[in-house]
This record gives sequence, C-alpha cells and structure tokens, in this order.
Amino acid sequence: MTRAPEAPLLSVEDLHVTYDTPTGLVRAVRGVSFELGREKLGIVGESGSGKSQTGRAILGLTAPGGQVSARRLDFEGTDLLTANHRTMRRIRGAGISMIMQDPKYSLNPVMTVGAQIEEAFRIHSKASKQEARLRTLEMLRTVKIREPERVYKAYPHEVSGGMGQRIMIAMMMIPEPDIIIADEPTSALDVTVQLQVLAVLDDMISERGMGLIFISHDLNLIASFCDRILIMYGGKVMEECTAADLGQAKHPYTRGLLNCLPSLEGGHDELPVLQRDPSWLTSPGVPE
Amino acid sequence: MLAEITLRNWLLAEIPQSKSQARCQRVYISWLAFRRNPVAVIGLLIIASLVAVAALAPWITASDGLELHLSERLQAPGSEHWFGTDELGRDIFDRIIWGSRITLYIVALVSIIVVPIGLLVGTVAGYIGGWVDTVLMRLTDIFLAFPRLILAMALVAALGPGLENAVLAIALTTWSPFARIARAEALTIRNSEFILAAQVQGVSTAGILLRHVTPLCLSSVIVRLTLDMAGIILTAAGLGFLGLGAQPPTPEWGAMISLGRQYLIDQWWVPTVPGIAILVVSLGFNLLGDGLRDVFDPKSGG
Amino acid sequence: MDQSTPGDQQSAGPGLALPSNLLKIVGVFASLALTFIGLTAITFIIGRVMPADPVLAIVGDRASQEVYDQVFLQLGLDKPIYIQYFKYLGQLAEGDLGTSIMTAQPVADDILRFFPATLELATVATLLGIFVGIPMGVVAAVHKGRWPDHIVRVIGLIGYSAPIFWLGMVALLVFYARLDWVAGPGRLDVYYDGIVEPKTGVLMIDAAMSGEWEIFRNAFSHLVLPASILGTFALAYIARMTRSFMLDQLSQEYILTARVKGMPERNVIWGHAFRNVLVQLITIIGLTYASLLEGSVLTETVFSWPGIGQYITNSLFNNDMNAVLGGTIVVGICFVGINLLSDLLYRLVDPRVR
Amino acid sequence: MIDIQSLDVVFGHGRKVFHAVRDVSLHVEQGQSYGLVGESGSGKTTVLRALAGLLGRVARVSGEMQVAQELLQGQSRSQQFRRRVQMVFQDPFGSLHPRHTVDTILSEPARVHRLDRIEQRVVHALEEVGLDASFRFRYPHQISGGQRQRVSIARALITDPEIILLDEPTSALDVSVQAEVLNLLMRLKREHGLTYILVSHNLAVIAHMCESLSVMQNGAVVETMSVQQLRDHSPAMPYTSQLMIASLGYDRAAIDAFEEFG
Repeated sequence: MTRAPEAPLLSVEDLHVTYDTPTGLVRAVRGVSFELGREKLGIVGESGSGKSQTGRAILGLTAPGGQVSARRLDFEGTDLLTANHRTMRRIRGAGISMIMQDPKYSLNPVMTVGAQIEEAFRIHSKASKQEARLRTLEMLRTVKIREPERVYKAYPHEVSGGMGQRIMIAMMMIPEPDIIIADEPTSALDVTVQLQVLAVLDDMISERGMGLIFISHDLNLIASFCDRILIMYGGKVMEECTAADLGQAKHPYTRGLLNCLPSLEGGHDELPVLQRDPSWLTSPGVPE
Repeated sequence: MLAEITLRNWLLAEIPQSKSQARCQRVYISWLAFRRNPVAVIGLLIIASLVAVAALAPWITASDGLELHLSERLQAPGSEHWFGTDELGRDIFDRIIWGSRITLYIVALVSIIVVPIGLLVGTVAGYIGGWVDTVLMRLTDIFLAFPRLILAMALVAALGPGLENAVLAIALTTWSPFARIARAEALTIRNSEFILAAQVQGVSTAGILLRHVTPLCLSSVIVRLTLDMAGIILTAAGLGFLGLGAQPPTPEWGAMISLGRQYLIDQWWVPTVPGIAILVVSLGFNLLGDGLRDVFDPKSGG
Repeated sequence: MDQSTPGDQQSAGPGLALPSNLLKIVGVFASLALTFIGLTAITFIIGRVMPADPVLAIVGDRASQEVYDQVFLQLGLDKPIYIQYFKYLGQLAEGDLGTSIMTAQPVADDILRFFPATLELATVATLLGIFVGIPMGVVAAVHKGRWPDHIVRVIGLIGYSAPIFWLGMVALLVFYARLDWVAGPGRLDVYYDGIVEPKTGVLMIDAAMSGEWEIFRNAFSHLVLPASILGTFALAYIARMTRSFMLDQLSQEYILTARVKGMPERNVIWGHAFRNVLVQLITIIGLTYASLLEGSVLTETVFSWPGIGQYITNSLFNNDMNAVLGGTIVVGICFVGINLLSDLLYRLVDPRVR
Repeated sequence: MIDIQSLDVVFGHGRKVFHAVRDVSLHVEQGQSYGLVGESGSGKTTVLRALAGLLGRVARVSGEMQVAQELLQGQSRSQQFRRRVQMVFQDPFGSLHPRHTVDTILSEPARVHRLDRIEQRVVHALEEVGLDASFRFRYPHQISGGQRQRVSIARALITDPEIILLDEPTSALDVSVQAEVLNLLMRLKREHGLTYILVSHNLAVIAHMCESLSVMQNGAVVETMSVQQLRDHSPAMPYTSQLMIASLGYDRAAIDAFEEFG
C-alpha cells in the first residue's frame, strides 16, 4: 500500500465545526487533524460522529449557522479558511470535488445527464460545446456506462441508482480534481452494485494519482477499500491506523465496533456490546 | 412566582409522568416556538382582539349601529364620533364593532361546514384509494375548477341575496381545497410503516382513519383554514359590496363600503374605515396562518 | 423497500413510450369532459331546479296563464329532468346560451362583446404578476430572513389581505381624483368612443392596428389603474409561491452538487434552482390567470370596466338568469381551459411526468 | 408453523404490471428463525407483507398460506391471527406514529384485542425490551433510533404473539445499536419461544440470527439452505456465492468476475 508522499495535498489541523442552535451550541467536529496525500483515506464513524461535517467543512459548504475554525486548512498551498469566493469556486470542482450519498437527490431532476456533466467541465475550462460533449461521452465510457449516447440524453429519474452514482463520478471527475471526497457514496446501493461502482472509482483514482477521502459507516467496506483509516466518534478522531493494521487497533471504541459486527462464520452467541466511555471525548489519543 | 416556576418545570420536565402531561408539554413547546415568531403573535393579537370586541360589543358601543340620526349625517371623525357618521347619521365606530360579529359568524359557519367535509372526503379518498378515490376526487375537481366568486353570485342569484345564502355559496366553493390537502396527506401517511403496524395490530379501517390518519392531516388543514379565512372574509365582503350578501341595514363591512362609495371624494371616511377593518382582520388571519405554518412545518419536527 | 421497485423495471430510458403518453392525454381529456358535465350540471341546477318557479322568473308575475303555459312548454318543464338536462347540453353545444332579457340579444353575442375587455384586464394584470412577482419571490428566498425578504413579505401580505374593490376605490380617489395621474373609470374617454373599429375587441390592439396612437395612449391611461390593482393580487400570490418553491429547491441536495462543481452562486440560483421552480410555477400562473378572469368582477364594478364581470353583475340585478348562467358557464370554461393548458404545458416541461 | 405454497404477487395492470413474487414456497418450524435474504427488488419484503395480509388494496396475491393450522384467506386476517402474528418494521422513524406517546402506541394493540390489565402489560413490555418507565409518556421524536426500535419490539410483544415477522429490523441503525437489538431479539425468542421470519439484505445478520434461509432474486427463491452451508461458504447457486463474496468486503479482483443475474 502507498504512503502519503512528503508534500500532502491537504492538511487539516485542529478543525472545529460548531452550530449555534436554540437549544445551545452543538460541537459537531472538535479538533480533527489529518493529512491527505495521493491515497485512499477512510473516515469511519457512526451517525453523529462528525464525519460528514468534516468533509463539508473542507469544501466550505457547511450549512448556514455553522462556524468553522481550524489551526490549518491547507490545500496545495491555499488556505481554505481565508480564501475568497472566487478562489473557493476555482478550487471546488477543479481542485476538490465531492460525491454524495444518493444520486436520486444529488442530480438536478430537470436537466439531462449530459448537460449536467458538460456544465461541470465548462465551468473550469474554455472548451467549446462540441468539445465538452465529446469529453462527456468519453467520461461516461470511462465510468463503464454501456450506452453513453443514450444516457447522455437521459434524465436522472430514468437511470438506476448504480448508474446514477457512476454519472456522479463522471461529473465530479471531469474537471480533473486532485481530491475527491466521497460521502457514503454507495450506501443507497445493493452490495454487488456497490462494489462495481467502487471499482470504477478505485481505478480512476489510481490511474490519475488522486487523493480520496472516503466517508462511511461501514467498517468492513472501509477496511477493505482504503489505505488508511480515521475512526471518529463524537466529533473527534479516536484512532488512526493503516487498513492492514485495523485488526490490531487499540482504542476500545474501535475494538468495540469491530467486535459488535455479526459475521458469516460466527455462531448464534450474544454479540459483545459497545460500552461508551465519556472520557474518550476529553482525553486525546488512545487510552492506555 | 413560585407557582409559575413549578408550572414551567412541569411543562418542560424531561420525563413526563402521565399522558395529559405529555400532551400539555407538546402544546407548550409548540407555543414556545410560536411565541418566538413576532409576525404570528401580531396575527394572534389581531384575531384575539376581534373576538374580544365582538364579545364585548354591547359594552363598547353607545348604540346598536342601526339608529338613525339624520341631523348628524356624514360627520367627520372627532371626539363625538371616533370614525364619523354615515349618510344616515349612524355612528361608524359602532357599526364596525357590531360588524365584527357578522365577520366572525361568517368565518365560523364556513369553517364548521367546510372542515369536516373536506377532512372526510380527503382522508377516505386518500387512504382507501382505488375507485373510491377516483370518484371523490373527480367530484372535488369539479368544485375546484369552479370560479368561486361567480358561482357564489349565481347561487345567490337563484336563492336570493342574504347572509346565509352567501355563507352557503362560499362554503360550497371552499371545501374542495381542504379535501385535496387531506388527501395528499393521507396518501403519504397510508404508505408509512406506522399505518402498516396498525394494520398488523388489527386496528379497523375506521380506527386507522380516525386515530392515525386524521390527527396528522389536521395541522395542515388548520394552517390552510387560517390562511383561507382571509379569502373567505374577502369573498363575503365582495358579495356584500355587490349587494348580494348581508342586506342593509346590517352593518356588514363590505355592504358598508358599497353604500359609502358615493361619498368617497368628499366624506372619505365613510367607505375607508370599513375597508381598513377588512384589511386588518384578513391581515390578522394571514399573519396567524403564516406563523402556524412555521410552527407546524413537518420539517421542523414535533 | 421492495414495493417501490415497479418504477425501476421501466427505467429503460427515453425510448418509445408513446402509447402510455397517449393514454395520459386521453385521461386528461376524459377528466376534462367529466368536469364540464359537472359544471353544466351545477349551472343547470342553479338555473332550472333551484328557483321556486323558473317560468315565473322569466315571464314575471303579471303574465297571463296562457303566456305562462306557453313558456312552461317551451322550457320543456313537462319532461323528465334528465331530458331537460340533455336538451340544455344540446343547446350549449350549439353555442346557444339563450336570450338576454336585459339586452334582448343572444347571451352568446353579448358575451363576445364584453369578454375582450376582461381578457385585456386580466392578461395585463397577470403579466404584471409574472414579471414583478417572480423576481421578488426569488430575491426573497435567496435573502431569507433579511430585509429584502421582509419587504416582499409585507407587500405580499397586503396584496393578499386588502379587499380589492376597496383598494380600487382608494386608488381612484388618490391617483385620478386628487393627483390626476391617470384616466378615470371606463375603458376610454367618452369623446374617443366608437372611433376605432373593434377588430379584436382588445382596445389597445385595435387602436395600434389602426394607427390611432392618441386613443392608444388614452386606453392605456385607463387600463393602468385597474390592471395594477388586479395585478397586486397576482403579484402577491406569485411572489409568495415563488419564494416558498425556491426555498424548497435551495435546500435540495442537487444545489449542493452545483456548488461543489464550483458554480457561481448566480448560476446556482437561476440555472439550477429556478429551472425546477419554473416547472412548478406553470401551474401557479395558470391558476392566477384563471382566478383573475373571475376576480375581475369586483374590479370591473369599481372601475366601470365593461367586461364580463360587470355584465354578470348587472344581469343579476335585472333577474336576467340566462345571462348570469351564460356568463358563469363561459368563465367556468375559461377556468377549466386554462387549467388544462397549464397541466399540458407542465407535462411538456417536466421530464418526470413527460 | 408457517407454510407458504407457490405464492405469487402481482402489482399493477396492463403495461405497468410488475410480478413482485413468483412461485415462492417456504416452510418454517415452530421456534425457528427463518431468514429471507436478497437485494432490493428481490421480493423479500413483499413475501412478508403478503403473509401479514398487508397487500389487500394494491396487489393480486395467489397461492396457499397456512399459519399454525389456520388457512389464510386472501389478504384479510382473523383477529386471532392478528394477535398471534406481529411485525417489526425497518424504519424506526416511520414505524411509530409521530403524534402518539409510547404509552398510546403500546396500549393500542391491547385495546384492539380487548386484553385486560393494559397498564401492567405496557410497563412489562417496556421492561422486557430494556426501557424503564420514564419512556412511557414520551413521543417518538424525543427518543433515539435504537430506543424507537425497542418500542416497536415492545409493541409486537404486547399481545403475547407466537410469531414475529422482522422486516430489516436493524438496517437503519448504527452497528453498535444493531448488536444490542439483535441480542434483544435473540433473548426474547429464547424466553418466549417465538418463531421469527427475518428479512434482511445483510447476510451476516441472517447468518447470526437464523437456522435456515432462502435467497431471493427477482421475486423468486434462488436457493434454500441451512445456515451451516452459509458458514462453510458452500452455497450451491452462483448467485448466492456472488452475493456472499460481495458481502465480505471490497476485493478489486473479484469484482471483474461479477456476473449479471436476471
């Protein structure tokens, strides 16, 4: 497995996302730090762990009412926290892109698939309409869509979930970003389709030497798909390890998550239940 | 002071001890959300004052609004007559106050007719579906496709002018949107798992409609009703203005505008005051409806 | 859920799906026919069944028994009620709406004369609503909770809450009687009457066609006030609906997708969110236009605008039932027709129901 | 205990006809947990709903179904069946009425079946699913997803049923909560001698909970087998093996060998 090279694409240091709600401050992300190179980084956690908020904060797309702060949020030498709108727009799409959970909602229902992919391309290049069309069709072939001409003219509701997610991948890859953030990209799909879509994503990332942040609740999937894993709980990173070493994870939360999964081979015995410890949120690192 | 604190604690307790406490808590929490919305509170105040004024009319007014004082015709607003007098010397302030009763009467009567019919037709159509749905919705569409004011006019033409006929005509043209709303809600509700769960328990269709479906339709129906109140008031006033609603000398606001119309240029207050009264009351209902919608918004939960 | 899969089975794409489309259109027309039958049934009931004595309503109470009997037979009141209804339908199909007592002319001819004035008024008002209301609604949604939103909300609420006839009166008082900025009631000043040949019935078009620019200006000056008053209502409604549709769309996930692509915010709003809103607005605009056609009754009365609303009102006071019901049917048909048109247009524009 | 013979379910008419279940037969012994596994659209949930008599309005159902010697007629069910057979649904947000308190939700089945001592039953059912009395008067939106699913299970227990149909009971839950709910279901089955049919897309959950299972695809049963075969990784049909490989995690090389079944 590859390791992050000397100069990381993205460095995040002490990232916080806080929401001011009528019932008080909600600290969705509290002090997350990591670096991303040309590798597949998995962020795994249960609901409310702050994993999705981390992804959105990087792109500057935190929902209204949310406050983002960090000691460092750097993408290839640009400080994302102080960047102006124009710089951010240039980075979104062409620098960092994102694939969301369900193509049923994340594609515009009244625009054709082709128009939406083309648009993503033309925002960041001066290409002609004709050239954009050719690139789009080529991209549809790259994500292994069999009849690109037909799909080009189709509307989102006319394609299946798996195909919708390939379209999302094509759309987000076409401006050739350096980093893709994939937020539960296959959770709405059946297992076999899920793996086929991931294979497409995997191939493109290794070919182009990009960085991937893969956000998921599925520990098994992340462990088998990514190079490196961050385990998040309550807005904090509990543990960081390489995928290969997950079996030797030390943090009781990680161990608990691993143990409570039913397995094909296991018996009908009681599953070990995860016992949460409030001190995980106050003390840094793996407790002794 | 102490009692207030304990009541508040009881209403906000983490762990409700009884069903009634849980219900009160839900109402109270909605009220807290409602109270934060200044627009809605203004609306509520307007409607509350309307009701108060209508209830206290005999004590607020000096006359019954019908007495003629031909010597005091068309007097300008002043300390004697706050809103002036009309062409027959009647005190406009008193007439406005008594007219509030008519407005409330119209609104209440229309609601009593319209809401149960709309709810019944809508929930039955939406929940049962199939040909029942088709038949009921065709019927609803026919009424929905009708020009409201003109149908009311034609009806009044056939039945003769008068307040009751105007109410009937308005009700006949108002129930259909409620059926539509209730049906739309029932359609989404009927596929939810808690309805399946009730079916699995063996709850009868009537029980499901009454205890499970209707309570969930109610909030959007109430919001729509509040917003529609303004439309009902305006239509009634319009009929009154055309001379097809309440008949003189009834102090109905629309009819008052109609009668005062010829004095607009020189005695502007005669038609203007009832106009403002209509504007304020329908504004009140619109504000309240907007506020209620914010509170009941399904996206905000609760 | 497993049950939701029937749709997936047909996700074959934009292929040849004509028969099912045809079926849908047939369905639309079938429901249209049903609505029409309902509409006529109601006017029939109002006109022939509900009055205590329809004959008396026509001949008046001083007519002799002979005249009475003659009219009784003429109306076919001796026949069963459903036959009477079919006869009524037959007459309608021939465009026969009966004769007006007031004008002593066929009701259909009267309506043809009065209708263009209403059409002119309602069309201008709707256009006002569209071109002012939609941008207002979009701006309000984009600036939700800030001052542009509040201003739009206040304008919308007042447009919604004010009795239109009263607003018209006050406007006449201020802008015509006091300030003299616009012309008064009616469609034209008296001395311009009858100069232009009524080709379309829409005065401004007729005047423009015959090059009478002075008359055009005068007609415009008469139209401004009633159209603005009526337009206030349209504007309020359209702005309010646009705002709420827009807010709904802006919270959708595809908006996030567009932002992730690096799209300028203006394009996100107009290129993505508004496209979806436009689809929904078609229905709203249709509804507004239809309701203005009938809502003009009150405005026409205030502004002495010789349109169909005024025609119906006057007939009503003269007990001219044929004219009232004829007018009601015509407005009803326009209502249904406009709704049908917006429905078809919606099907054409929205790929999901195409 | 449960016997289904050549069940067919068809939705819609004419061109829009959709054959959701084709010729499905299965047999469940008393006290057994039986798994139905498949991808979305495989018809597994529809089988469960047909058995529970929930398809009356929308579908044509044919075939023979028998539950505890009671032959089921069409999609209507006797009150006795309703008492004996209960169901737990997938969505912990959607399966509880948003305007009813936990108390109302739990007492409704008791009232419908005219049971006595309703209050004790409610409190007891809450205890059984590991919730204390403080939950009794709360609304669903005031409690967590796992707690809601416990309330759903408590509702199913109120009438002392013999059979519980479980429709993806843990797929909307976090894995740590899933473990708790699965443990709860196992314990209740032991203590009450319940019979389960468990529908899931997750092979591991089925393997953990059930003794035998049927694999479904496109409305038909592909293969019926014992859980031992699953543990040994020795299914007979290629579709099942592919499903099994896929559920083991991401393996780039294996994916190229995936076939389209259909």
